[in-house]
This record gives sequence, structure tokens and C-alpha cells, in this order.
Amino acid sequence: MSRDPETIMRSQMVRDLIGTGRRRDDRSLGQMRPLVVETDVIAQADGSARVRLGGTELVVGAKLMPSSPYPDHPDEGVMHTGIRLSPLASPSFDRDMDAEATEIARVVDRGIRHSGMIDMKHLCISPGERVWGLYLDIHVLDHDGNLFDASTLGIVLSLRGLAFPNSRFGMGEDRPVPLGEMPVTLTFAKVAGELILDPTAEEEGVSDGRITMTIDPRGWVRAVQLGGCGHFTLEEVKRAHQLARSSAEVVRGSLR
Amino acid sequence: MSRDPETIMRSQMVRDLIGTGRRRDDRSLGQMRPLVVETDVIAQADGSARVRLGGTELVVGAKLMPSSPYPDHPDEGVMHTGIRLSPLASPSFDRDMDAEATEIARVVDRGIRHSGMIDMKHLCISPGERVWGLYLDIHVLDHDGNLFDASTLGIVLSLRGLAFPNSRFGMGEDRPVPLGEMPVTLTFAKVAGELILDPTAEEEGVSDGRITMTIDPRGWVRAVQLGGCGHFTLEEVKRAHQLARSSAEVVRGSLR
Amino acid sequence: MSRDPETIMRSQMVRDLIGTGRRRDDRSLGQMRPLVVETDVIAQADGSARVRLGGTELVVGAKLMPSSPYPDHPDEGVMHTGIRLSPLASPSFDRDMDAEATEIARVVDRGIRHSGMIDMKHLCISPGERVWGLYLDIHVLDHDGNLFDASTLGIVLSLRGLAFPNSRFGMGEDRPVPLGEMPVTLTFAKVAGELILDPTAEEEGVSDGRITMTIDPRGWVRAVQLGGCGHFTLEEVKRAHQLARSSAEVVRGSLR
Amino acid sequence: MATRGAEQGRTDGRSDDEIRPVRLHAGVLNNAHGSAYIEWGKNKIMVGVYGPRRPSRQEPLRSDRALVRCTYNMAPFSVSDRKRPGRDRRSLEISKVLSEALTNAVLVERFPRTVIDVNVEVLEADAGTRCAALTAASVALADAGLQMRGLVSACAVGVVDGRIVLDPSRDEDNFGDGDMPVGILPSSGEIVLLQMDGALGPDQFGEALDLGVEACRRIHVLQRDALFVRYGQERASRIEKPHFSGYGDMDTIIMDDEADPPVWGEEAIR
Amino acid sequence: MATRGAEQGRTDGRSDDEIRPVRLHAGVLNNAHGSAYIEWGKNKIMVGVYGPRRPSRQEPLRSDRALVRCTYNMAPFSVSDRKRPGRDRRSLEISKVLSEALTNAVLVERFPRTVIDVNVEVLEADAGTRCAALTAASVALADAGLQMRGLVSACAVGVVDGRIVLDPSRDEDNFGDGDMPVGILPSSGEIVLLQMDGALGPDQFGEALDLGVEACRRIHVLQRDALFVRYGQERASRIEKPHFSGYGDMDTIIMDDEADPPVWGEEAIR
Amino acid sequence: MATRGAEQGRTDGRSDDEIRPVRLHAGVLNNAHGSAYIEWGKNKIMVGVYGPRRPSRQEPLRSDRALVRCTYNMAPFSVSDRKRPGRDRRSLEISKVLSEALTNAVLVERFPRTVIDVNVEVLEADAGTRCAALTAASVALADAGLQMRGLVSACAVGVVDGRIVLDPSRDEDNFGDGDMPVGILPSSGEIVLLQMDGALGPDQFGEALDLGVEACRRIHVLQRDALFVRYGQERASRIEKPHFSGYGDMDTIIMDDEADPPVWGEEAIR
Repeated sequence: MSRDPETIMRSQMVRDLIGTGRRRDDRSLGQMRPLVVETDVIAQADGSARVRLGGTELVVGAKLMPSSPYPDHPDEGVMHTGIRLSPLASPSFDRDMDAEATEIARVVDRGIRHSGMIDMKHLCISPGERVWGLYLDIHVLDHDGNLFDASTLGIVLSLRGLAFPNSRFGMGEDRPVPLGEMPVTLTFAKVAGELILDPTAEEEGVSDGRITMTIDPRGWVRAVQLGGCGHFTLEEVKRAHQLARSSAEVVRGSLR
Repeated sequence: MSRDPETIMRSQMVRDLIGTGRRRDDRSLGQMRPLVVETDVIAQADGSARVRLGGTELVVGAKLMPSSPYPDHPDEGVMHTGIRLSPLASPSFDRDMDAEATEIARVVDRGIRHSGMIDMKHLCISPGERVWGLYLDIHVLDHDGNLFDASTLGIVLSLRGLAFPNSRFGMGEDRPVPLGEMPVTLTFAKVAGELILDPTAEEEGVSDGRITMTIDPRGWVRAVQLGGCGHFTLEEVKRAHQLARSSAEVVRGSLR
Repeated sequence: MSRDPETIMRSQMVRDLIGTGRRRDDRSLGQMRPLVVETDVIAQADGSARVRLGGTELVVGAKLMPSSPYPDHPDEGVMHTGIRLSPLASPSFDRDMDAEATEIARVVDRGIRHSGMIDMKHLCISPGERVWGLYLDIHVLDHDGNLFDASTLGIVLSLRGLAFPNSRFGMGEDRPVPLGEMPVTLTFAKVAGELILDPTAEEEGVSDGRITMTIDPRGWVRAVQLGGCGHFTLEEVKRAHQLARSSAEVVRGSLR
Repeated sequence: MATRGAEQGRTDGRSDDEIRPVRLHAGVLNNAHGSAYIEWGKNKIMVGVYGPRRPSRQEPLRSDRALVRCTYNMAPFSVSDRKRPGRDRRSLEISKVLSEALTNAVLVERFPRTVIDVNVEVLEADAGTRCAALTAASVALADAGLQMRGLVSACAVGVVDGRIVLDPSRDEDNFGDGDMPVGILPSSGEIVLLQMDGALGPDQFGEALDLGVEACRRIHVLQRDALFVRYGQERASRIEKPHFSGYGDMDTIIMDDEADPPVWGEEAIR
Repeated sequence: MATRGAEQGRTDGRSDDEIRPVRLHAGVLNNAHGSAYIEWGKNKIMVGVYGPRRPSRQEPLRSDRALVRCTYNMAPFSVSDRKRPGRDRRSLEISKVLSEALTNAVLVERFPRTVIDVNVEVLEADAGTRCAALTAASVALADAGLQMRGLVSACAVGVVDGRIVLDPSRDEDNFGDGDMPVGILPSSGEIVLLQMDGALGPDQFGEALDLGVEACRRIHVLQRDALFVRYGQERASRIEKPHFSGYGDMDTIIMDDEADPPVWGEEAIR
Repeated sequence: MATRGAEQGRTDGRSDDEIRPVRLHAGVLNNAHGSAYIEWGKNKIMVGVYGPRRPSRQEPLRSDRALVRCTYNMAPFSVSDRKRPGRDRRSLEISKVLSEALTNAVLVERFPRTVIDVNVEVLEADAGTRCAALTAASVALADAGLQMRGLVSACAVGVVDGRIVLDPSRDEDNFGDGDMPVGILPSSGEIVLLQMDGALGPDQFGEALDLGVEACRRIHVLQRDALFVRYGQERASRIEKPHFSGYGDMDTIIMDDEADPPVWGEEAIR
């Protein structure tokens, strides 16, 4: 955690560059990194996807297992989102990452859950008795920043093509899970007073905070999370909101 | 854990004073600190109390939840006593306090259990199938010694006014839980060869041991625990017993 | 973990001696240490044994408890093997021994399981509903090497005389558990290019690896485990196999 | 300020921009270096601060600043069904966002290689615990005499039946359409806590944010009052300090928007 | 000594002040620095001592004395229903009271900044394990050659049908009205272990205590005998040392109140 | 080499001495110091290596060599029923045997007082994961530029219907009579991984072992090819490196016994 002169100089350089509207990888401040995606990569999962967002890479596997409903929602399935920040994904993961992992999983979960992409009532098998448990597990393989956005993308893609595994549990034929429209998560870091989209790990390291928003197809906000000891002015938050709405459309368009 | 000269001198002063029959807070050796109590402080609990014994402060919440009986006691409720030594209560709680917490919870539990203040058979709903689980949770907010006595007081007061929450579980109207007489727990520290009642944290720190006794209204001993690397002569233990009996009457009288 | 000159010299001496075909306790390279056994040492267990193999000592207790079968094996009992490397057994056990303990328990379990000494179908009470759970717990009291072989011996001996505790669970009279022939586990360490049977802790400490084999009465191999950062030539492994077969007969004969 | 949406009514009779009654006391514990107790609606929360100090266990420190380490814990009896003691995912996340928000409040650069422990104990929970905890925690930090950039003030905004309401109650939180806790540094106007889940229309987001920020400024007044009571008049002695329930002599601060608060610079505390 | 209450009888035929048969051996393990094995009724307990030593994990030490760290553990097969391996609340409490009692036995001031580990393994349990463990543990500490203030001797007192009885058996413990483990330092007469739960009338408490202390002194004789066998005659070699079961050549010490024990100062061991 | 037992057939149509298709890539991760991705049948496994380095947590190191610390972990979605995240007994044992085997591969004496972390993530499991992991792990160690004694190559041998077969599939593993993972250092011919459970007749053991060792040598060719692709031609850039699925431009190495592998000394890597 000590900061040697080289690191300090390098941080300053990253900041200075962004102050002039440029980034080390030649992106504009509001530009996402190249996105490479692939679905159905894990045969054992009921839905899966692999996402490479710049140097960040992760795999998501979705599994449906018969489960019990919560007593206060007898006609709804249950959903669990987990994430593994594998030590192989970053040298900085060589320590307890529980708080970071929990935050990411919960923020991403809230965005998916509230967007209505999956109607939990569709996961009901027999009200009050048996429902589908939907397990969404994110497995991070390479960490170069912005795990929030990549995770939501991975989940959304793993849900596309998700089928009820009825045959595996002797419940008839498999059939597709009805899906609503996809939400998009967008994260901005604040560096040198600028909001930059889709920050790298290096940019996150020099930032004065992070703000993450999940936007549904109608442009509604479904989840927000400010983090990284962030301090944003009211105007910055509102600007992030505007930028998130327009960026969400771009991402959505590219994945349609 | 190293002891600087100032600490050593201060400890010696505390000891010397007690050797002359006096204490730093001007109490007599057999005197308890001022006791301030309040009940029904937590609306979410089925019974609750707050106790301030000198500089020691804690809150107890009692909750009744439907539960399963133990196979060997099908017609009795189950009772669980827990304690949280919150790090906010003392700078010395900034480490693993499991052993200390467990000892206090178990000793206090034994005193309550054996005193018959609650007849476990009264907590039976349907023999062998369903009973009430009584959860007694002690939450320590400020630690200035003698958590044993304050905890028993807190539990006893939280039980007064405890009602079966039948309505919450669709089992008819709430009704009060029948109670027997209250036990009192008294703790003595041995300092400079003297037994002092209700020791402060400072007095505990310089003591040669601690002896805790729970006394029921008939004057019977219901629980005893010697601790703190204590070494007591036979006469000292018997004297503690006599002092505990008379002090129990004083406490009982003041809370009637 | 630092190695002082004395330890290095002592290690060299042990190696040199073995290089000339001798051992510090005057055994030949293929000789086991004196074995002292006793059965039915724990009245609370359904089967038990104590084994002293040279300076290694352990107690095994076997318990049968009604349990649920695995869904994919509805007519078979379940078996669990555990081991406690108690800190009292060795100064080196004053740390996390989970990996070591798990390896021993699992290797020994595989040897017992595959040898067919216990037919899991004999542990079925009511197919798909209720079976016996067989708990084999190894308790190491003194560690002087070769816990694998001593553990298998302890389990085998605790199984002899194992009876279904029907009466304890209101299921009629106790009756003996049918047993097949006993497997024998043999462990060799590689020191100075030689394979030595039944290594002591000191010999294990200077070895270039360990190979453990469990042999059934027909001479079939039932479990193998190479360990201790071992590197063995193909010929060494085959020789270990031959030695294990002949040694198994010796052990089996001595325990008949 | 105009009372918005009062015509529709809320379950507890508040107007849409009305905060539940808040009582806040500083310096309520003996041992903690700083402490605060807050009652906010039916929420009851105690906060105790220790530090800056060296941790007793070996752990990574920062060479350039103090680590603010907030631990949010709920008492087993604080909610309807008894909560199992111990850390869960929700409390872990809340601990993290509170730690980060409070890092902005303290001049952490002045205490390198130390830890500042902020222990939050929720004794009773009734929606909005994280905002109440954050509000009390920054008062506890001030009570500990730490050099601060400013207090952090927090309040949640909710969406109920499509309307933006302030400080949703438990019912409104459970059956509402959205919840957005907001925490600001009133001294700079910066937002340091912001979470949200549910549904906020494109225009509602800004409206909700404005309302939340405005509410935080109202909460800030209460925080300054609590510190004034504690330090301005010194009428609350260390022994007979205010406590968290209905003692006759207790100093109770009922929220009152009209009151003219005493001028108080929390940056200069101690 | 008069036999009390023998007329009423006990389930196992003992008189009220009769201790179950005890067999105690010192120096039974190879690796442990000191060890003892005790059979007390059907209890079977092994104790091994390591130290004084520096712990391998970093942990808080005391600059003025050694930490005596007792770990009480029950084997899964030691009780009727298999016990799940691992620490539980009961064993945690027993470990704590045994650690504290044994701290009185050792001259801990002579070994500052070290740890003395006392590992207790209960192989079979039949009521009274903590007294049996404490009795064996202090013998194991003496066997380790530690400088001691004295042995600790322990025995429980119970209440059955209103009668004070010594060393209650499992049935008497389960269905009795009270249980009071007592441990003393016979060299000074001081009580260092005392727990109790159940019901003891105002006069019974003193009576039970007297009986317990007297029983501890009888146990003390057995402890000295065990150390005498181990060190006085040296007839038990390291290799052929006594063990915990019925070997023909084993040195078995059956409790015998009439025996005149050898004079033995346990303070001078090694 | 003669095709053994092909007449009886296997569930997936392979001959008895046929290995499932293997695809192996080195240098597939950005952050890890070294990495490898393997697809072996339906197994999909990623390995990342960090080190030699000082661990961030305090822990015992070796003064004479590096500690190779392999952590084998299965993704929750890697198997038919979702696996609960976290360490279990099986993964603990596999981590231990892989750590020990890989210690033989690295010149650990050159990096005293350090740790080399080998993280194995099983993304999809289909029998034989430990052999696939070991095969990929040694390539990842080479990719990290560590000085090595040699690669470790591994393959399992099974017994199905009394026949010795190579590389059993999941069905063959579940319903077969035995499974024997074998790992060797091809540079010296030494066996460094050997486990077995099931039943192998006195003569079968040697036969199975011979077959396993021979298969390891075939796997070794693939490992060298993967390193050749990565370092020999440099056609796989850091950015456009091969990945673990069906991209058109991916460098896929399909196992081919007949191929004449490029001469490659893995001892000299970097």
C-alpha cells in the first residue's frame, strides 16, 4: 500500500492526460473498450456467456435448480447472484476480497432483478411449494477494471437462451425461459474532474470515485451505486445519469 | 499486553486503596454501583430492557419464535442465550472475544434456566412437535466491568412483560408468559485479599480472580463460576456465598 | 522452516545410513515397526481400536447412526472417514493441518471403501429412506510417521466386532455387521534412492517422496497415493507394488 | 418550503417531503473515543468510534492516510424475525459504502498508518438504517475530536405509487417502487453516498436527487444541534449525559425545520 | 473417614462420598513435552503439553508471564450420539476455565512471552470430564518439567435426590439437581476451579464445597503416586511406558484411601 | 502404436488407448505472470500463475526454496448440480497433490522465501480435471518464465469392464472399476503424480502404469506445441491471443499423434 515515486508519477500522468480529454488507450472519455462476447460456452450450465471488455474477462454460468419459495412470495422463483474474484484474475486479489465481491454481486443483482428482464413469477413451478432457483455465478478471469458493467453484460447474455431444464428433473421437455428486455450497467470514474466511462484498473486506481447505473430499455434507472470513496457534485451525478442513458442505447444497439 | 510504569503504579494505587477498605468511586467494598433500568425499549422484541450499572451499559432483547423441541424433552421449549461484546463497548474488544462472550452467556443462561423463572414446559405449543424458542440476546454497549450481573439483570427485566406473540404467527391472541421469581447474579472480585462486589473494569484488571453466584429468591445457589485465573480460599468462597445471599436481597428489593 | 547445521547434518546421517541398507532403529529397509493393537477400547463407540505402530499411536472409533441415503445410491449406506491430527500428537501440528488431515482421511477411506471389507448394501435399512451412516473417526495421539498405514489398521480393527446398534434406536436386537476380508495399507518412503517401508517421522522428513498402496486379500491394488513432493521412476513404483503385495501378506498374517 | 403531495397522504400521515422525527445525541458512551445515538422514526442506532489507532491484529495499513473501517451490525432482536448473529452479505455491503462515505468526512491524510474504527450497532431497524447510521457516525467522529472535512448528512428518497417521497418508512420501502439513500458533505455540497434500486423515470431521477440533497441539509442542522448540546453548553456532563430513551431529564431534539440553528463550524470541533 | 449416605445407595452402588475408580499415568506420549492419561470411571482422557514455546502463528503474548492455553476437545466417538468435530460453545468455555485454573499451577512469571499449550483429548466421556482433565493436565505439566506452584486436583460434587454426593456419574449428572466441579491447589488449599449449576440450598453449598475440597485432596494422592511411578522408580521406561488399557504389565493405580502415599514434592519435579 | 481393445468399443467411440481431443494455449491472461487454458474433452480449465513473490498475508515460508501453492477451484456452474462455492475436502486434496507434483517441475531452490501461486479454475468438468489442470499448470509456470526442471504431463488410466483404458470419460469414471491419474516429468521420466482408487489386479497395475506414462509423453508433445505457438512464432500477440472457444482465428491444437513436433526445450523458456 506504500506508493513509490514511480507509481505517483504514473498516476499523475494518467490524471493529466484525462484532464486534457484523452486516455492512455486512446479512447474518448465516454467510450467503452472493445467488447467481445460469446454465449453457450459452458455445456453444464443452463445458460452461459463469456465477456471480454478490454482487458477484463469473465464467464457467467446460469443454473436452474428446483427450490423452495420464500414464504412471503410463494409464487415467485428465487434468484441468487454470486461472483468469484479468482486470485488468478489480478495480483491485487491475493487477499480477502469479500467486501468487493459482495458489493459487485449485490449491485448487479439489483439491476437485473428490478429491470424485469426475468419475471420471478415465471420461475414458479407449484405455488408455495416448488419454484425454480436461478443461480447466476460470475467467474472473473482477468481484471482490468469495471467489473460491474462486464458482470451485467455476462448475466444478460447468459440469460438469453436460458431454458428450463425440465428433462433433467423429470418434469417434461425443456422450454425457453420468457425474457424481458435487457438492462445495461454503465460505470463512470471521476478523474481530474472528468467523468470517464468504463474505467480500466489503472484509471480506477487514480479516480476520485466511481458511479454505477443500471438503465432499462425505457431509460429508467434501476440501480445506482456510488463507490470508491467517491465524492461527486450534484451536477456530476446528473451528468453521469445523462451519459448513462445515451451510452446504454449504444451498448444495447451493439448487442441486439 | 506490556505494562508500562504508569499502569503498574495505578494498579498498585487501586489495590492499596481497597486494602484500606475504600474504592476509587467511593463505594464500600460490598456496594453495587448505581443502577438505571428501563424496559420495553425495543419495539421489535417481545421483551426488552436496558441496564446501566455504573459505567456498564447493555440492552437485552427477548424474542419468541416457533421452534422444534429436543427429542429428549418433547414438552419443553428451548432457550438460547447469546451475547455480543460489540467493539464499540471497549477498546479491549478489538480482538477475538469468543471465549469471554461464551462464558458470560453460558453462566448467565445457567442461572436463569435453573432458577425456574421461566418454566420451559410453559413454552410448549404442541408436545413433540412445536414449542416456543426463547432467544435472549444481550448487546453490550459500554463495558466497565461486571457483565455477568448486568446481563442477568437485563434478561430478568426483559422477561418481565414478555408475551407470547401468538398474533404474529396466526395463533390467536398474545398472552403473557407466566413467570416465577427472579434470580440475581452477584460477582465479587478478590483484590488485596478483599472481596469487592460489582467490580469495575479497572478493579477486574488488578484482581486475583472473580467469583460469580446466581441466587434465587429462596436463597438457593443456582449457578457459580470462578474465573479470571482466580484463587480463593475455602473461607473466601463461603464468605462470597454469604455476601451474595444478602446482596441478592438488596437487589431484589430495589427492583420489586 | 529454517534448517540449522545440526538438522542438516542429522538428515545427512539418516540418508547415509539408509544408503548402506540400515536404519536408525536397526530395522531392515522392508521391515515394519512393532505393532501393538487392542480392540473395543471405547465403550461409547460401536467398534473401536487402538494402534501403536512404533512411536505412532492412534485410536479409531466407529459409530453407526441412522441416516439418509444418497439419491443415486438409495440402497447403500453412507460412510464418512475423518481424522484429527491433535496438536498433542506432534509439535509440528501447531498449525493448520487441514490439507494433511484431508489427504490421509480420503486415501484411507478409498482403500477401505474399494476393498469391499464393508458392503455398503449391508448398511441399508429401508431402500431410499433410511440407511446406516458409518462414521470412522481416527484420533492421532502420537505422530512418528506413517499415519496412512496405522489409520487403515485402526479402521480395520475397529470394524471387526462392529455391530448394528439396533437396540439403541429401537430397531430390535443388535447384530454383527457382515465383513469381507481386510485390506492392508503399505507406505514406502524414498530415501537415498532406496524404498523403505513404514517410515518414521524423521525418515519422512528426509525423504524424496512417499508412495502409499492399499492391497486387498487377493493382491489387488485398491488405492494408491504418491505424495511428499515425490518423484519416483517407473521401476521404483513397480518395485513398491511388489513389496507392498508381499508386505501385505505379512501384516495380514500377523493380524489373523 | 412548499409541502409536496400532502393531498395523497402517506401511511403514517406525513407529507411527501417530511422526514420522520429524529433525535440525535453526541457523546453518549463512556469508553468509545467518540459516540452518537440516533432515533430516526423507530430506528435506534448506536455508533462508537475508536481511533486513530494501530490495530491489534496485523493487517494492511495505508502509508498515506488512515483507513476508516466501518462495521455495521444488526442486533438479533432489531427486526421482526430474529436475525442470526454475525456478518451477512447485506451488512458487508453497507459497511463498505459507509466506510467509503466517511473516508470523505475525515482528514484521513493527517493520520497515516492508522485505523479509525466506526462501529454501528442497529438496536432497532425500521427502514433507512444506513442513512441514520451515517448521520450518527459522522457526529461520533466529530465527538471523537477527529479533524474533519465536514459532517456527512444522509436521508433516503423513495418512490411510492409513482410519487417521490422523502425518508420512506418500512411499509413504503417494502411495497414501494424504489429506494435511494443519499449522503452528502454539506460543507462542500458533494454527494458521498448514493445507492438506488427500484425504478426511477428519466426525469424522476434528478427530482429525487434534488429532494434528497435538500433533506440532507435539513439533517445537517440536527447534527450541528446535537454537537452544540454536547459541546456548546456543556450542560450534558460525562456522567449525566443524554440517553436513548424517555428519561425526564433527557435532551431531546425534535426535528423542526423552522428553528434557527446556532451557527456551528463542525470543522473546528475540539 | 465416615461413609456418608451409603444407606440410600447410588445407581452404581457407591456410597455418597465415594469417587469412581481412577487410574492415572504420567509420561505416556513420546512427542509431547509432558503428558498424562487418566481413566476416571468410564472417562478416558489424554493430555499432552507443549511449551513454554513461541507460537508458530502470530498472536498476542504477555510480557510478564506465560500464557497457559488449554484446548479441550471431545473425540466424535466419545459420546453416545456422534459429536460433530470442531469447537463448540461448551468446549470453548471448558477450555477457558481450565486455562485459568492451570495458570495458577504453573510459575508462569518465569516464562514471559511464551505459550504453554495444554491439549486435552476426551476419548470417552462419562460425566466429570473437566475435573478428570484438570487432574490429568496438571500431572502432564509436571511431567513436562515445568516449574510449578503445585498440582491442581479436581473432583465434582453433585446433588441427587437432595443428597450431596461426590463425583456424580452420567445418570446422576443428567437426572440430578446440581453439579459443582471443584478444583484446588492442595499445596495452598486455594480453590482455582469452581463452577456450579442446579440447586444448592443455603446450607448445602458449604457442605458440598467442604466435601469437594476433601475429595480433591484424595485425588491429589493419586497424582503424586502417578508421578512417583513415573519418576521415583523409573521402572516405566520411555518405550514400555504404561498405557491406557488392560495390558498385563501396566502400572495401574486403583484408588485406595487407606494407602500411605509416598512423600513427594511436586514442586521439585525435574 | 497398436490400437488396443478398439474392437470392444467405448461409449464415445474411442479406442482403449485414445485420449480425448485436447486443446491447449499458453499465455491467455493479461494479469497473471503466466497462464494456460486447456480444453480436454469437455473439461475447460484456466490456470494463472503469480510468483515468485512475497505473500501479502504473513505465513510460513521456506528458507531453502519457494513454496508452490496450487489452489484448485471448481466454478459453481462447472458440474451438473450447482456446486456450492468454496473449499471442500476433494478440492483441498487435489490442491495438495498438484502443489507437490508441481514442486518437482520448478527449480524451487532458486527462489527461497517466496511463494509461487498456481490458481486453477475449473470452468467445466468432465472427468480427468486434475490431469488436465496439472498439464495446463506446468505450461502456465513455463509461460511465467520460471526456471524449470521440466514440464509435468499427466493423463489418467481407467478400468472399464476389466479393460485398461486411457483417459476415462465421465461415464467411464462413474461406472468403471478404477481410475488412476498419472503425472510424469518427461524430461527425467519420473512419476510425480500418482493416485488410484478402484481395483487393479496384480498384473494390471503395471500395465496401467505403462500405458499412463506413455500417454503422458503424448500429452507432453501438446504442451511443447502450445509453448511453441506462444513463443516460437509470436503470431499470437498479447492482445489477440488465442482464447478458449470457437473464434475463427483461434490457434487450435488438435491432438495428433503422428505430427512431428517442433524440437523445443522447455527448460530454456525465456
